[in-house]
Amino acid sequence: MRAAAIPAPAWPAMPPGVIAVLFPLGLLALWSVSARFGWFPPQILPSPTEVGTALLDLARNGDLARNSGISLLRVVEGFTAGSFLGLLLGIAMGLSPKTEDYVKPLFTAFAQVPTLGWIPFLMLLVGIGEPLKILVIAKAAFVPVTLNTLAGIRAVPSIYVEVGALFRFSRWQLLRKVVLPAAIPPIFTGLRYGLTHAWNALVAVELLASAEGLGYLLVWGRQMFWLDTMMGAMVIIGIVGFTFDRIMAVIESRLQRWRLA
Amino acid sequence: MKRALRGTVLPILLLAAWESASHAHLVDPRILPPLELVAHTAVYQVTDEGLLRNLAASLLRDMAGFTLGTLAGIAIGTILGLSRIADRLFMPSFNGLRQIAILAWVPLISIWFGVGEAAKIVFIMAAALIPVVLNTYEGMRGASTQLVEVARTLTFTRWQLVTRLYLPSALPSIATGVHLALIYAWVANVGSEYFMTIGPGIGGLIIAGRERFQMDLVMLGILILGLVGFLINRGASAIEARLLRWRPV
Amino acid sequence: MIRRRTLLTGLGTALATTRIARAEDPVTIRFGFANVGVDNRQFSGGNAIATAHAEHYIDNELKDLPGVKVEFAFFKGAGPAVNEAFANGQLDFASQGDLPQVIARANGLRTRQLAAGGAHAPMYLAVPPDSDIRGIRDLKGRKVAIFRGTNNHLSAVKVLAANGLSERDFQGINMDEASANAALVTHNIDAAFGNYGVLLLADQGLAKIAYTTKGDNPAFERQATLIAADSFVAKHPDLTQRVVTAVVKASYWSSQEENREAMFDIWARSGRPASVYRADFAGQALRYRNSPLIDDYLIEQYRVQGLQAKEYGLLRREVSVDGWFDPTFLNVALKQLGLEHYWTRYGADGKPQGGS
Amino acid sequence: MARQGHLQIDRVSKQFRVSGAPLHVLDAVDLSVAPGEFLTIVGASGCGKSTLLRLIAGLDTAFQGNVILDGQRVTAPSLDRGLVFQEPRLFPWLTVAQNVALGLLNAGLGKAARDRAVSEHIVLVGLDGFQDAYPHQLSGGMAQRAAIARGLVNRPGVLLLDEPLGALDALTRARLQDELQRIWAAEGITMLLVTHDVEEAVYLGDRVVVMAPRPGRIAAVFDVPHPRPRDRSSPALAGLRDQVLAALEATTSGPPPTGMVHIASRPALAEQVFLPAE
Repeated sequence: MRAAAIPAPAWPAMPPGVIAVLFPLGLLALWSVSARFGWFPPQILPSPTEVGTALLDLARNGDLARNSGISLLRVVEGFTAGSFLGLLLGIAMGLSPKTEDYVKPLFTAFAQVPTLGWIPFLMLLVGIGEPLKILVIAKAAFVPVTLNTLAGIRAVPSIYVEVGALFRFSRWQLLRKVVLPAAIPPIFTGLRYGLTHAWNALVAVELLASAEGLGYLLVWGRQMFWLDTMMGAMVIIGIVGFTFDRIMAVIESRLQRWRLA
Repeated sequence: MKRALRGTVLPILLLAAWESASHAHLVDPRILPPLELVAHTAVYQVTDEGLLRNLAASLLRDMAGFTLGTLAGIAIGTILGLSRIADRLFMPSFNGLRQIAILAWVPLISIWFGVGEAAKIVFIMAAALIPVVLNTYEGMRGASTQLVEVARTLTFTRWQLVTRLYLPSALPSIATGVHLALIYAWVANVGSEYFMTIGPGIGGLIIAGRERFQMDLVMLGILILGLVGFLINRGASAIEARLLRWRPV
Repeated sequence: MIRRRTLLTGLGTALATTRIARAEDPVTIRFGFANVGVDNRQFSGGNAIATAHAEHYIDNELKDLPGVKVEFAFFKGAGPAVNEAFANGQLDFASQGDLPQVIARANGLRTRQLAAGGAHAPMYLAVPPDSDIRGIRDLKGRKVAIFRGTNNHLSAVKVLAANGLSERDFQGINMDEASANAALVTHNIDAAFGNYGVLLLADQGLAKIAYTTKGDNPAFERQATLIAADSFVAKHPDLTQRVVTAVVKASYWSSQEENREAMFDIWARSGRPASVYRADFAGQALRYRNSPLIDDYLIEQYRVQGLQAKEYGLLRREVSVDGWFDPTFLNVALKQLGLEHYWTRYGADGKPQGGS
Repeated sequence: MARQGHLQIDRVSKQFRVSGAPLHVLDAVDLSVAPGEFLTIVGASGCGKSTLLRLIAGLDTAFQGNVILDGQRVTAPSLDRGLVFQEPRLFPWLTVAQNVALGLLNAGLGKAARDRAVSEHIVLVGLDGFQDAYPHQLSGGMAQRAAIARGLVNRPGVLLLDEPLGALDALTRARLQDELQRIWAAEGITMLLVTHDVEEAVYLGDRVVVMAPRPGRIAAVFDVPHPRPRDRSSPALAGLRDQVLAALEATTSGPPPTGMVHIASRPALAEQVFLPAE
């Protein structure tokens, strides 16, 4: 239930979209003013125009498209691999408590260490090439997808399973007709987390060891003291993250609607 | 008992394979150091290299950033959750900003806050802040209108409404946020040790292990990371259960 | 206020409850090195400023001022990290290489160069022992580590250009020295550009040197200087003078051939064996390498570096060397110590000049 | 606190807008409640009886007409008017005693006086021994007792009860009805009880107000002259109950809402009708 907020003074009638941009616009204005009057040295805070120009430059000379493309490809590959394995393991554990008994402790131990912790280990193991990036991203997606798939399958209401048993569904029929459809929304939640984690992991691994990609653009900007490039890269990372999240949220709400229906 | 035994099968097999591969020199022992070497490194690090001091430094920094981030997060989440104006004005921006992968802030924060502990703590704080704001916000918005009516008939003041109704009713949600914040802060702490200036800490230990090509050191670091993460998680769950004992189970 | 601090660092510092700027004495001089020893040892090596630190020249010079302390910081992130610290007002002095300094100036950081400290330094290309890379031209299409934004970077770019290559011709990977060394040993990369640090690997037989700027065009050499924050110099000219004097004294000691081995031993406190420095300095006079002079050669080098950095896309705008160098403190020190004619001045063309 | 509790409802009307069209929830309601009176209100759902209570409580101020308590116009909630809801609405994170104490938060009492008042009222509602229980540990009836204690702890002049016993099982309900009656007698306050249970209304009330829906208005008022303690099964009460029930049925079975119903339903019940006093 939504609480009526504490009685708020009437806000001038403005669409929420307009109100939402007031703050960023104000911040931008403050930032411009600060740059104009040099409140902060430009080595600490470049002006918004500089950041804009840097972004434009990156877009124009192709660096932006190239680096974003590389990052996106890595995420897609790593996420696909990681979530596929996560789905398999999650389903296996969800359907067979025995499998869970065998695998879960090792999995938990593996999941307990943050992705960031595994990166140096994997660097020594597989080097700093493309396999490292894919592995790290896959690991990041793998854990939440596995856990949510497992939880989703376990949470299938037993009454549905009983209905299936009543009609003498085979194991396969039970899985296809009852368990999986009922578990799809939580599984999708896992995929959504997985994608967010994968994106974060991409930035981590590109910061640590890469010669290209959006994370690398950040490092490069930092070392060359191009704060404008750096902040531009942050903006792009945010936009991509936001887009991922939106897409997944839309699909998720579709699935939820279907579940309610 | 039987189930617990099953759980040990895979880890034991894995370790056995590791140990034999390492001893049979199937794999470069620099990549898979024998387990006794890892154990030895652990003992040596504790006794001679001040591992515990490193760990304490990491934890102290973690706690500082976590505490600041959590307090700020609760305050911000409360304001956003209770004031419609603040919600409309700031929430969309907050939602946009939080999409920037947290590690992407590292360079900017290092430049803004310089070398030393301050930048690291700010970074950890930012990581802890996000889940707390979101969950506090959700919790505030989820407060029961029915209880708000009760509060009105009892002529609660605004402050009483916040402290006696909104905050407690958001508590389960806030607890979830704080729990997440603990986990995120720990990850961010490792990140800060990786990407910001060198200082004592477990992340620094892992990086040093990689640079010196000492897998045993890297593995020791990973072990500690996992262990601390596990303990933090356990501790948070225990505190949560204690704070929320009024909830029906 | 003793130190210029930005609002943000002020906040950050307050958060960390570290030092809080006080209104009057005592002064802490914060001195940074764009370099750190092996395993994060708090020692540097390879130039006279490292000698000054390790042998306490600066502390000694300030001995009679009980309120004045020196703190040294060693930056794993090398030049770029030093620049960040200057931007934050967290450093007063530093030993820094040419490209970071050019970058700093191009971005309007307010620092000035007070003396040379590690000019004429060579740069190396290290490859695994079994590598088929014999020279710069073989790098085409390979995976090569460069620590971007450092003076190795600019030197590498120039060497590449001289061989008809650019960074786009191979897969350049940005790595600090320690990472590059680890990657080289594990064959994760095919080659690494670096300074004397890579000699350590060669020393251990883990790599070989496929190319060095030594004996090649002196224009490829790496330069480094002692720099100071303008604000500090303006506020404490007396202390600045003492620091420069200390560095000149250390340069003098470090330029005497009879101290060569002793000096390498001092630098070995950084964890890099003396043999590494011995190899780095082999065949070169100490007086050449450890000269503190700001001569026409040095100024010309920085001018050219600025132009070339722009040309190779490392800078966004033109820079001019005007006002970068401030030899006044150096000249006072040289006069005080009677060393005006000890080191050879080189002209813009790289040729020795007559006495000043 | 001077306890008077003389409540006057003076031509109170209220409209909602339901998808653009105005809906008359209350239409010119006039009612006067004497100090110390136990007034019960029955009505079909949607007749506005709960809304009326909310207006009296001061939870809702957007209406026409006046609600006057002891000469003062009601504009906001006040501790003079306690309200007990259909659901207990206890704060789940507080114990019974703490929940009751919420009522005294702004009463300006010292801690000792507050503690005393809380324990007195816990005893009053028969929850002695459950001071430290959390709401989720209570049965429905016990939770409602706690809510009543919270409504009473300020010793309000008027206690408004919005179907507080509606969700309880028959046995608990009967027991709480007696409890309410006992408390009312002991405290001597004015009580307004909204209910959909005619038997309850007749058993407890000095007067029973029957409300009609669309627009919400008073259809009839019955006096219950029977002395207390009353006997639930007495034929006299049963007879009155049937009359109230008939009046109630007339409010819903009649033709749909027009101004006509308002007038038409009254004459039929003329002999029992007491027009609102004054």
